[in-house]
Amino acid sequence: MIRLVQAPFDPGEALGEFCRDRTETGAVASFTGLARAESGRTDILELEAYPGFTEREIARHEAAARERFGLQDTLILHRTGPISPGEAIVFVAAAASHRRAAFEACDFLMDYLKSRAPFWKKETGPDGARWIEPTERDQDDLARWETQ
Amino acid sequence: MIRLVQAPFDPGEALGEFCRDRTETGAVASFTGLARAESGRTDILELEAYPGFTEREIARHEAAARERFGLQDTLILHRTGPISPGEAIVFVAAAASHRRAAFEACDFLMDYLKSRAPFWKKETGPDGARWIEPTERDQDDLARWETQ
Amino acid sequence: MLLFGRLADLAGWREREIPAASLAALRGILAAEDPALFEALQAPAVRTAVDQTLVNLDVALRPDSEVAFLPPMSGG
Amino acid sequence: MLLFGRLADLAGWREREIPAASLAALRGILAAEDPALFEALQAPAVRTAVDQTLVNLDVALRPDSEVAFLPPMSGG
Repeated sequence: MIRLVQAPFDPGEALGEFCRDRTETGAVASFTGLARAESGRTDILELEAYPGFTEREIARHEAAARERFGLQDTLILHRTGPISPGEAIVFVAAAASHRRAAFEACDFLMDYLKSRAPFWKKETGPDGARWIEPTERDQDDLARWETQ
Repeated sequence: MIRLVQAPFDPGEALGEFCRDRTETGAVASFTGLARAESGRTDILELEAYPGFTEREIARHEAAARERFGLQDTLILHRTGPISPGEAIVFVAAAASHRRAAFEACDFLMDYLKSRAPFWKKETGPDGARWIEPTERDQDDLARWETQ
Repeated sequence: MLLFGRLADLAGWREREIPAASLAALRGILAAEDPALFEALQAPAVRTAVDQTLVNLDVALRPDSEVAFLPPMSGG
Repeated sequence: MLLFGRLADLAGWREREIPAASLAALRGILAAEDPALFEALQAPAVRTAVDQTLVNLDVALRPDSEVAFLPPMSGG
């Protein structure tokens, strides 16, 4: 499931709910992306989505991940709007019967979210605002999944 | 930090606390291992540790992981005693500035916990009790880190 | 028509109604009105969605079609 | 002396005081008393810790030394 959220959320609460009443899961991997202050260089991060389109594109990749890694369940929470340092931007969880599948699925979904999911990210600090685009490292991370 | 815990714990609460007030972290990966009912074949899991020795051995590997992956922080919670299906057995979290390091550290620590950490695990079901030892897959998983 | 990310900053707006019979016609109108925006929309990294579906070629537009121009994406 | 996991099940006890001047002497006492346990302790997969430190060879023991025999470990 993918949910865009506008208010700050607690990644712990998301993980707690995701793990609840799972008697046949075995493995839950999660990833939480937190906004960094970068030693005062970033005051605020602003995340823009294309409501409707963004959820549908992400749901497609969630379905691909479930199939590829044989997952039992996935959850993606993603903030939109202004985000302060220390707040969670994204939370991804994957449930599987074996830990390798759960780890790889989280890793795969994060690489996708970083470089291909319909979000636009603007950092504002003392030096002004700039739009963040995927780094070369993000592109390399994503490419790992294509050659396998 | 490594903590052995005897009562059921909420992995969500652990993640929530671990993420709190991190303004320079960026990435938190976590893994939660849950006890499986295995369709009625397992009623109870029993985890034995060697108090003192177990914590010290795990702390040594935590320190190795922090150094190897350049981590900011790690947390390991591990149950001991009887555990019912659906309860968390283990929770591992790693904080880093980049997601790759956080994922790999969790993966590394879990492979170690599965095959080398001083725990002894007994499964009791309708067919009686048996001691669980690392599988061939667990050994292969662990070997990945030695060849790198 | 919708603009996202740096394209909206460049144009100074995010959303407008523009009557056009096709994507190509819409680009023609923008080229006359705001050459800098037109140029930015031509970049290969900018994707185009019509009615929330990505398109690669020119397509016809209906009066209620929603056209969105999407600069390089980055979440997480 | 401490036994863990399946070794404790095999012996029927987890903890006992056994006077012995060295690990080798301790093994000798166990061999006489419980050959099945002695045999199990000889398996290469069983690790030995003296005062919570893993040891590979014979070592001398003090009166208050803690000796633990550790079968293959598995957590998580």
